[in-house]
Amino acid sequence: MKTLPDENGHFGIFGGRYAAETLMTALLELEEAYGKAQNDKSFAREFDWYRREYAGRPTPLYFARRMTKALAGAKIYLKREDLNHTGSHKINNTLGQALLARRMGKKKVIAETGAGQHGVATATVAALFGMECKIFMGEEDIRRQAPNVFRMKILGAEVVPVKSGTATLKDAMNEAMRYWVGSVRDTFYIIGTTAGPHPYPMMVRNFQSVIGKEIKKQLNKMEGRNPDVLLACVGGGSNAMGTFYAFRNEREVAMFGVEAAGRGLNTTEHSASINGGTVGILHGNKTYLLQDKHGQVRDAYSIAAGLDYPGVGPEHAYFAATKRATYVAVTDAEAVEAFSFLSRREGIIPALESAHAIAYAMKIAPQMKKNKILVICLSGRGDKDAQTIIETNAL
Amino acid sequence: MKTLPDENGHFGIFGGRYAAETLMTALLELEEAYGKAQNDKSFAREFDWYRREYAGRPTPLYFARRMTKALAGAKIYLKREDLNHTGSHKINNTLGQALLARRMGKKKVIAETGAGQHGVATATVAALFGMECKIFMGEEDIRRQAPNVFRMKILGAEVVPVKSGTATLKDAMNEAMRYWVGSVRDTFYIIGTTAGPHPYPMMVRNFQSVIGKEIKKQLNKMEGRNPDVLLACVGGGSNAMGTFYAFRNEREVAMFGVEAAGRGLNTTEHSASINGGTVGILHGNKTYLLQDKHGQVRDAYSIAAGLDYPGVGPEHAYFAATKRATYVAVTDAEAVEAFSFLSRREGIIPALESAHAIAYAMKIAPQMKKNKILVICLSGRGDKDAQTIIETNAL
Amino acid sequence: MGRIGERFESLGAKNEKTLIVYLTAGDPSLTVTKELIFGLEKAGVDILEIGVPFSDPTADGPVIQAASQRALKTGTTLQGVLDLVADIRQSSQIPILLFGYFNPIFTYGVGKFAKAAQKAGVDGVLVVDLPQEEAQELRIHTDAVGLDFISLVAPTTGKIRLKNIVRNATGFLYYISITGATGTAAPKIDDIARDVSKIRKLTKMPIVVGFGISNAAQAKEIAALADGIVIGSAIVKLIDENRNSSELINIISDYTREIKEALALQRYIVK
Amino acid sequence: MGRIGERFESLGAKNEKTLIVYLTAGDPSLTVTKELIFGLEKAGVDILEIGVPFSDPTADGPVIQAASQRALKTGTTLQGVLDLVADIRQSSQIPILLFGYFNPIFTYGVGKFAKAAQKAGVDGVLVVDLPQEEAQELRIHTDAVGLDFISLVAPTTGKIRLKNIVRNATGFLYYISITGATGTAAPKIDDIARDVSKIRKLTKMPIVVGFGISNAAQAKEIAALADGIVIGSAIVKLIDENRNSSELINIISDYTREIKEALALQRYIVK
Ligand SMILES: Cc1ncc(COP(=O)(O)O)c(C=O)c1O
Ligand SMILES: Cc1ncc(COP(=O)(O)O)c(C=O)c1O
Repeated sequence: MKTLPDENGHFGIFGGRYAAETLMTALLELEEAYGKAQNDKSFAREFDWYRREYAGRPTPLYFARRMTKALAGAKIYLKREDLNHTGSHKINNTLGQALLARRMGKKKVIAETGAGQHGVATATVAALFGMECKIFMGEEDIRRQAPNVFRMKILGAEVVPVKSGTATLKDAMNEAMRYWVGSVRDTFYIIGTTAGPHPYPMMVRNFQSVIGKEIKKQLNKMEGRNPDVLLACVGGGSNAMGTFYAFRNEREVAMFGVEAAGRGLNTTEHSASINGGTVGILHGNKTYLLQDKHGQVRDAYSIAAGLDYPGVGPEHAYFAATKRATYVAVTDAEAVEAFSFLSRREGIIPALESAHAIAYAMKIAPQMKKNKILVICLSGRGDKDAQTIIETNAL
Repeated sequence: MKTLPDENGHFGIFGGRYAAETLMTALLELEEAYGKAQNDKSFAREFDWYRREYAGRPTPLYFARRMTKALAGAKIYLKREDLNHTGSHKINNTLGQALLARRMGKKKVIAETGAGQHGVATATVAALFGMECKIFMGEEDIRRQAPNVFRMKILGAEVVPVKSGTATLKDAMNEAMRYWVGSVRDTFYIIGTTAGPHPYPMMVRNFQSVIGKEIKKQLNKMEGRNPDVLLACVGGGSNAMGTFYAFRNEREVAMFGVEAAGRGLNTTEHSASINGGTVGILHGNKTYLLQDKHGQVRDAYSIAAGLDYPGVGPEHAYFAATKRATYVAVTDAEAVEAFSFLSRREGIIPALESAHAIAYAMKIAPQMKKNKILVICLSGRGDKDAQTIIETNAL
Repeated sequence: MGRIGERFESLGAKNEKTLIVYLTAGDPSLTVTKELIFGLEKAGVDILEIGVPFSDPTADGPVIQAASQRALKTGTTLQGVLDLVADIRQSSQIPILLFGYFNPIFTYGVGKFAKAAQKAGVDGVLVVDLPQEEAQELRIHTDAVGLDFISLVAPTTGKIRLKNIVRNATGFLYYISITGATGTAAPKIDDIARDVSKIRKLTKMPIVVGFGISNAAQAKEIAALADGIVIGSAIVKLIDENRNSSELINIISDYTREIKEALALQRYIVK
Repeated sequence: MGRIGERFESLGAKNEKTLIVYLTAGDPSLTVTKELIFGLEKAGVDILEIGVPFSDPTADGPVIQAASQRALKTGTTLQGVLDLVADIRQSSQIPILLFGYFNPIFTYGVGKFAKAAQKAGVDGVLVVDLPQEEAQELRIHTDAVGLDFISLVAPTTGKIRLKNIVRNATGFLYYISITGATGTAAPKIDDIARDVSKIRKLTKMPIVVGFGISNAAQAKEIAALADGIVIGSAIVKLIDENRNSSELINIISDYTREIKEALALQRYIVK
């Protein structure tokens, strides 16, 4: 597979840099600064140091004995991104971007957040590096994810409530972009997933690719080989791309991205942009989108606030279009069941986002032979989802 | 220093086995089983595997650059127990005890909990090993620590509300012991700290001693030497003893245990059993206790639910009496300030318990020379404390 | 031999079973406790077990827990209980056993306690959380002044352990008839029969059975297997239920008399 | 040369500044938009910038965001806007520019759109999120049918980049007078003066200034530095405030006329 994206940030027909002129110079500067950092060993050293000493990497690749036994099929490993500082894979990326911001001399950072995980991870690195921090968050999400809002405030970040649209992630990202348009000279925008205009999808992917690299090394040590199947949930796609990327050229490794089917793919209440969307342009890139026939973006829905986004990273769109990975979807109900299953079988409470990947594993693992290896990216922990689960009356 | 406790569980005049006859056989069996496990390499291997692959050990020993700079004195390292699975050091111990329970063929476990961290850590290992689990928790703590109650339920544990006394940790422990008296034949009692009758204080200490062992190894790698000062908060004393133990014979290492002074040592609202208590017997061991002159145990108080206990592990009593360690106390207000300080300086939200250790570091670090090394045990993360902090209006 | 041993001896000579009654000192008040004690004595109780309230009674079920709390709220202290005993001794020679937890005694001072207890007229002590491993701390003092140190035997007590307990026992052996806190379950006759006969093989010392006995029928059945029984939670509950009744003393006395009579009848039954 | 170029030329000949007015199509309804457009034309507006509403207008401030939302709620589509233009063309030759985001155009089909726009009588397009790096995708079609493709220049646009933009520009150059979303700040005269003169050194093409101009005084001052100005949020806000007034058209016309007159006066002022 050739190295993508191309110099303009295109992955085949996807990706690109569909941004307002005001932002273009910042995007070009970012691209340049990132390029330099990539070639600078001291950046890699710094990044490594914080990942190891601060975030707690490498995260374990845990053989889930009781889950494997219960499903009676493939051998199941969980990549424990839930053990990262702040509780999800998001810190891998925010550390990278904040280090870059520091190199670029920016003292202010902004970010959008849905579930609040990226907001917390951003507020965290802002505190760590002494930067001013504003987090844009939909009012509806502020209500749903109160504990994370509180964590951001404790960390010294300002949480800016976004009232426009449906007051969820998409609107928060719109508002962050608007704010950035007005503050681009001294402010670094830390985007939380493999979306946004180039170079974000590439950069976030690279920052997250540590997940797959570790899996490769760990599994080869334990099993002497690559996994047969990789599984990860897909919101914007950063944990999934982080999981997949190291294996992209190893054709024998099958990859499944799990989208949120919400109340069902046959309803309008889901977030499955690949399974239920069409090609379009949003937030700076061309990708699969949930939209009406006039190109107006639809509201996404998922019980998992972190998956509640109507787009998907352009590289996933490319992987889907070229069939390098398969994209499937599971419903709210299936995710809630998987949430409970993993909690009770392994003592690990997954984020509702990650529970989507678990739910799909519950479908396919039993159909796989016992000598097959299935690796699931457990992107985050589920403490934040208590309120949501209470509301489902699942207990 | 000679190896303690003696065969009856005494640390000097402290410790022992002041338990009802009904429990004695179980305590003796436990002692025997634990002794066997200690001599069994396969137990160590198993324990190691779960600590590494499941709990995420070793935890980093993180050089806190901005905290060091802000306090302008000793070089400060944080032992990141907050990065453990479930968010505190408690899992080190529950994994050990659950593995022992499994060896002993017990399929049911019980535990007491205050903050809920030990309850969650117990419910977690019960799920991991497929055991039935009951957690005793005071009704007042159930109210204060709702998110943890919810986590326990998700993990499949039964949370038993305790209404007696002040409905906090002491009462939960009373009730757990009563329940154990009635179920001792098939039930393993997982005590959460270095308290209870022998062999618990010794066993929990050993299970937690991994903290100090790692510190020693990590710091020697980074700095080529031992720390000058160790600092940890003291509730029952398990994270502190876990931190101290590996250094007990190295006289050059000063140790500070930080108790909760609550609303002040000059009030009755604190939990500083060493600084403000007298010798007595509670929950199976002799130690320092908060009690009136008639030997009735007083209610403890601290803003940190996990420190809200009127006793302290007997080995700490011994360390205090023999001056091997120094015990100090910080108030609620100081802890809340430290909570905020660490969150904003390092992007690490500490548990309110751990914030007590941070608060004391804020007092002594500035008085230490720059070439001195101070290691603080960051026993847990503070997500659970959001509600409490909101109520203090500290934000 | 003290009052306790003498009482067992005299009852044993008549082939009569010993009735021990527990009540928490200071519930509802020390004054009422005193009246209750005189009432119990008249109703035929053989040995009194006076509970010294403790803040954290980990071996007690809800009934005695609540009684302890009430007693503490009205200011009952170990000294108060000792004074009560001394007061009773002005007019009564009923054997008296103090029942409680170690901390109040430890705080009072073990040596001072032993002397004060003996002086007040206490005959024996039963400390729930002082198993033989820790007992010496108190026994060197109680033995010195001739107080009985009553040992508990539990259904979970193993063989070797039992031998040791029996060897060091004084006064009588107290067999706990349930695996559980006080008053939290009904005893099982078959288990008691088996365990008591095991103990019996090791010693001639009196064996009493307690924890969970609540009525005359149970009392009779269990007493048949041993030398005596203890009624605890059942009495404490009855006291609480009738705390405000002018008939309190009569109610407790009647209840106790019924049980005592049931036991007395046993001597006519061939074992 | 199309209507846009002609308009600049004729105004330039008179040394008069160009007034461009933006309004969101479909706010409050396409029917009213049509009436507003005729009113604006009569009031002396030189070029119309018709906003095509989009669900996620990331370069717009609150005023235009809200207008877009209202327009979408009443069912406004790109096709509807094209039909509106065609309708206007029945009776008016005022230059018309469509202003919007790429996704509705992309979804309509870029080739199909260019043809339909040209046929309806659109003169140019300004797509906020199509910088030169992505512009070819649409330009190959709009260039083919002779639609102007208006390029934006921002205060943040660098030197080399500016050269490229200028080289590829058609119609006029649109200088964004603030670093911010539409209508979110007041422009700073000195910065505009400096930047416009930089652009002027590179090209003879008309330069207009927009984003944040809200009254006649500002308009006059800024227009003095360039070839024209754009009024956007200020008009949209006025429309919204008077949506239910029978005087809506008059109010908007009056407001516009005032600005146009302020600009017209400028030709008598020595630059
Ligand atoms: C735990 C967790 N997993 C997954 C996601 C989805 O994001 P992405 O698809 O970028 O990994 C989120 C987003 O908040 C998250 O918090
Ligand atoms: C994070 C944390 N630290 C410290 C403690 C105090 O316990 P210990 O003194 O046994 O470490 C607790 C108890 O719940 C805790 O949760």
